[in-house]
Amino acid sequence: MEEVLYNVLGAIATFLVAFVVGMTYGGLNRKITARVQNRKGPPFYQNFIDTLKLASKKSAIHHGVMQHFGPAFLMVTSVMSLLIVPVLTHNQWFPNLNFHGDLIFLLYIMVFGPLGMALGAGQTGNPNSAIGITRGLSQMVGYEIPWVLALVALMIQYHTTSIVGLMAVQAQSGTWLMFSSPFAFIAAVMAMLGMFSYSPFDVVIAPAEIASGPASENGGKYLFTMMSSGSVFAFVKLTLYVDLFMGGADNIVILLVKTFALYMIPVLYSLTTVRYRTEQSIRWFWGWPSFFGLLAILQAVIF
Amino acid sequence: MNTIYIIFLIFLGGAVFTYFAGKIHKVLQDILFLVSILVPAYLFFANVEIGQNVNLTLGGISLSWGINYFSWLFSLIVLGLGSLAAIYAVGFMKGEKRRGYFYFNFILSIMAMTGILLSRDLVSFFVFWEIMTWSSYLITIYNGNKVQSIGIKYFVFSAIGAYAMLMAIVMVHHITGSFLIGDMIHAYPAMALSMQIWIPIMFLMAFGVKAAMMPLHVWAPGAYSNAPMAYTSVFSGALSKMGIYGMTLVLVTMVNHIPQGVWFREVLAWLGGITAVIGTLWAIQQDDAKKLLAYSSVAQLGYIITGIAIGTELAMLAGLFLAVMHALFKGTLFMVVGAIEKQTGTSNFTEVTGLIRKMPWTFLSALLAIIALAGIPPLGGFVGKWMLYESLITSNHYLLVIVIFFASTAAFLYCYKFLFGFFMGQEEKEWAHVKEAPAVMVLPMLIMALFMLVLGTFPGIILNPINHGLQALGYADSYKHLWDTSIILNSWGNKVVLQPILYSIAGIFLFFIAFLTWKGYKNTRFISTKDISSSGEVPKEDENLTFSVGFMQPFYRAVEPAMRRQIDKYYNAFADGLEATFEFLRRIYTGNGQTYAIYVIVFVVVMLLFKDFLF
Amino acid sequence: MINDKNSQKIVDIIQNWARKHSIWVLGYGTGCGAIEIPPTMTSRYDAERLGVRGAATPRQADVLLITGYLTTKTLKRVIRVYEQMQDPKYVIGFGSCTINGGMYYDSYNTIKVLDKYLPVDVYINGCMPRPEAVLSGFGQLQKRIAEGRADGAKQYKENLEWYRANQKKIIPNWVMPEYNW
Amino acid sequence: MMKELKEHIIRRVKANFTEAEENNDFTYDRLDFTVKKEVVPSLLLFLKEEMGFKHLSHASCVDWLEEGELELVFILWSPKDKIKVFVRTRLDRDNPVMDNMDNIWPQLHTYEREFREMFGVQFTGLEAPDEFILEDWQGPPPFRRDFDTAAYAEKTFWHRPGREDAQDVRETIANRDGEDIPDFAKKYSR
Repeated sequence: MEEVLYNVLGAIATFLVAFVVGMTYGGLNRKITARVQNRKGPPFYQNFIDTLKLASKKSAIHHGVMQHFGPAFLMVTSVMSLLIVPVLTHNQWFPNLNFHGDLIFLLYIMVFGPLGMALGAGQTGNPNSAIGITRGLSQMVGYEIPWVLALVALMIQYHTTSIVGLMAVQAQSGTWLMFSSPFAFIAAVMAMLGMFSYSPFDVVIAPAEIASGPASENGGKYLFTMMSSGSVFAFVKLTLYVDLFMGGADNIVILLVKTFALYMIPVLYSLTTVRYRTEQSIRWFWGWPSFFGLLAILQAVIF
Repeated sequence: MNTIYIIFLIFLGGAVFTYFAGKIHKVLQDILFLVSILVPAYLFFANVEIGQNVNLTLGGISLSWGINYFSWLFSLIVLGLGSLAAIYAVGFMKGEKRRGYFYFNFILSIMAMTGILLSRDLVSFFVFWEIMTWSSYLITIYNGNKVQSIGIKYFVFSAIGAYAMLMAIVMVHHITGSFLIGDMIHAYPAMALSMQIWIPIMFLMAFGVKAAMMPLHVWAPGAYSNAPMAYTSVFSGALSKMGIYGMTLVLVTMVNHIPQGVWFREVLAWLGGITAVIGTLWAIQQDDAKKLLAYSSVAQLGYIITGIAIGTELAMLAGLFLAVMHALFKGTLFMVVGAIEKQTGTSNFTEVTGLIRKMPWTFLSALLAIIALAGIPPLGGFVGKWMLYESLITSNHYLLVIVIFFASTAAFLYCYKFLFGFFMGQEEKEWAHVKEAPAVMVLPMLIMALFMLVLGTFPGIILNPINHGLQALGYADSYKHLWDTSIILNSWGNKVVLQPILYSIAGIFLFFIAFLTWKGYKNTRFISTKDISSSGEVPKEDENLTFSVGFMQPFYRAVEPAMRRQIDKYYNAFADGLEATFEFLRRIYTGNGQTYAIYVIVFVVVMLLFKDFLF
Repeated sequence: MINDKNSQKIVDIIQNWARKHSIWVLGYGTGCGAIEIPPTMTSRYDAERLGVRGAATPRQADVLLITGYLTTKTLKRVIRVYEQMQDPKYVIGFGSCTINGGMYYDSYNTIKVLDKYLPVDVYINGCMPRPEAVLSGFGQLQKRIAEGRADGAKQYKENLEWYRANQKKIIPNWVMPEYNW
Repeated sequence: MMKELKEHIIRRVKANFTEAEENNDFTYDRLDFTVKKEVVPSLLLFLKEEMGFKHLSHASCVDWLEEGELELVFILWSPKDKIKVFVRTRLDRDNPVMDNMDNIWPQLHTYEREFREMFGVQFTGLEAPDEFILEDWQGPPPFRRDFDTAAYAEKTFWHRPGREDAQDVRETIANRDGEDIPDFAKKYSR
């Protein structure tokens, strides 16, 4: 019983850290985008104000039970994957489920939320939502290929399918996996561009085209939950990459430095590119990223 | 008298009485139908002892019937799903024509599948196999549509399989002089190499047809979608598993004993993987729910074939667990389509939209089944998928992992399409009258959905009989080192503990649902699907804005080059080239059982006469 | 605790602060005024530093920015969009046309006084108003929000009959869903 | 060259449509024909099929209030000869009825709907919904010159008081808020 309580409290603490970091990163993204465009930009805490405002909306509408539950599905994905991704290497601060952190489980729990959310968006009856979702699902099939190639390469090279196991490999050898398995790292980072769905892979949201797609009928508390979930999930993804390829982090400062450095890749790439069509982005993912993924597997087999 | 005889007597007598009872009263017919499925099922699980054989001699051929742990596992699928589907069928067939015909063949095919599992000799195995083919063919052409294109295709492929099996049986008999399966297994390691290779190939062809393996899957989409949905859930859920059953037996008892067996396994595993990809890509494109599910069945059977073809302990566990799961979720999904078709009269996504508020229980079971199909935790599909991936990775099939993973990721597309097409979208006036299906139809679906939910956290319930079955086939005990009641492990020692996952997911989900509901409860309002933000326009009552035509177009545009060739075309070209032969075949396959039986007998006689010359 | 009067006041202050600094704008670009929005949003004037940002759909938006004249036909859509927005919601009338008809004062098909049909919080004068004026308008709106005076939605709800009568005078064949808050 | 071409066209048209009145006063590539309204469809068809005027550039309606007539103008263009032809016809203003011609050029359909809504010209056999641009319009056709738009607007819409005196807004605001009017603005004040 005590252990359960300890875990629950740890999970809440982890969630709060992830929320704050994710929100701040989102705000910094807006700030950096603004500075690159020679604007002053919003303050870095703008995303907190936005979520607070959304939470303090007085009214809300929904088109049925699935739309009502949709953001909760998303939250399940974010928090569950947060629970199984180790936040820090020596994990006294954030106890959670991460000793069971299995990569294949992670891959599948990542789909739980989007599918529930997609059903919610489908129930609104808004055609824009459904269009956005078909684009999103199609694009997901695109970037999962290099991502899985990279992960399978790591798994067969180091004979473990758990995140903790891969971190232990790095701790033992003292080399980060991004150096010992460079091709897997390249493929995974290219897949990460798709996962963050910033430009040029922002065809799902496309505000000017399909009115923000899946979220087009959500406002107030629903949008608040979605935005929070998105921030937490961004943190999870970055932490996962740090754990897999950069040897994890001993304390929170190192974690912030590493995740921020990684976060700059999709942010800066998005500033230089314009939106791809869905099939273009799918083909992009099945081109060079998958090629690097295959190289990674080749490397894993040979060495 | 032995229980096995009683079971078969009830099946046969029930089939005949049910057929004629329709003349007296419809309700009597329903009751007889249920009795003749449920009572044998009960007797089977209550009274048939595992490991005990019944021997009898019929016309000089000694037959043997009995059951071991492995076939008991499959009888769980056949009789469990069969019973639920029978209950469903009573609701489904209400007010339909030719109920006697349907019930008769339904009972016969359940009996045939039970018989296959009980057979310990090749003759009764073959006879039951043919009864199964025959009765399923008759149900496939039940509504009289497309008999030429679909029925004939199914029958031609089944016949190819049947002849292959018959040839193998004749070869075996020629060598061993006995029809008993046990004798065949004993004699196999000592056979000549060509026999050692040809007999498994022949058997695998026969089983591959029923398991809808590439390139023998061509018949499946048509036959699955053309049969009444009450039967298709059995057709896809249980009947295809007979192919898996046979394949597993062949692989374990024969192929394992020869050095070339590795190649068999590799080829089969890749065929399974390719089947999964092709089935998935075709399923995404379908606008008809039945076709979509049929192609999806082909794809799912591909995973199962890959699992059993890899053949490590974990892979076998994965394949057989997926087989059980497939029976559950595909049975449910076909029942869902049947319920929708019954209530609305169509199964096309472009016609029906927005049923979620009209058929909530159907939606719930469809949702759970789809989550299980997609392999998303915390439902049972995830356990099977996890074990399959882990077994592929630990046995170094790294490219096959990618292929399988691609198929199962792309499967999300059709999963979403299925749910969206029927239940989501704008509510139309045309379907305002639609009501929830009757309880007889909803209950079986919900029971299976609940079972999938339980299996997601406690897969040990099914892994235990699978383990027993595998032990009966000579595998080592895998309890505790590959699975526990709610833990799954791989051979590298990585594990997933399922209970905390379920509790965390449930906890997080309930917390946020409570948050979303409690926050601003008074100011949260339900609005209709016509009240959407579409540039200030108000959609009219008869205006349906749902996006359902060309639904997965962006994905299809990306994979178009790979889709241009379809295997059907090769077969058609082949058929055109050999039109004369096929014309001949068509004349033979009149759909009349007698002609077929005569042909089989002639074939057997010819084979026996020329056996020395042929082999 | 929340029902307590003083803590409600504090909550109000915090919420109004958030609303003030996060204004998501749904631009209803009917008239020529829409051309002034890009310069307001982009590098030169950068409205995003005030928290002003575009919204894609009425469900997500806080401010309905009506840029320019409204014909009887577009008025219907504007009312619809306004009613789909979530409370609290604000309306900015942008340009002379929304104030008194502007150059369309004698047009047979454009409305002259927007606040007869929707509760307008801030008018921005000009034909067209320059981005500076637009930013000043947003500043005024922020001031009103902070003071808690921007309660257009409440006003609309309380005087719904009056607004409906006015709207239905212009739109005789009213086939829109009723506003039932 | 152009002159010969024009004469050739006039000759051909006059041979078939004797009542057509031509106007050849233009120095550039333009010809005018004025015909009775019954002849318009056949003349348009003739020009399109026989003379190569494949393209309908424009169609418009003119309200001749003083003469009690509405004039329809069709502008055709020949891509081969690079010349345009105006076909004019006059309708009775009180009862403007015309034959439907959208089978000659499909795009005429749109023009006809506009004429019907804005000028009240009725096209017999035109199959289209009543509403085109105006929704719920109940007044007279608004493009007719006897339609007093100011009076209609006065009657239908509210007007904000204050614009009658034509005063500068800046002054009013400055007076109200007690601000100083800047010098550069003063010279514009009335």
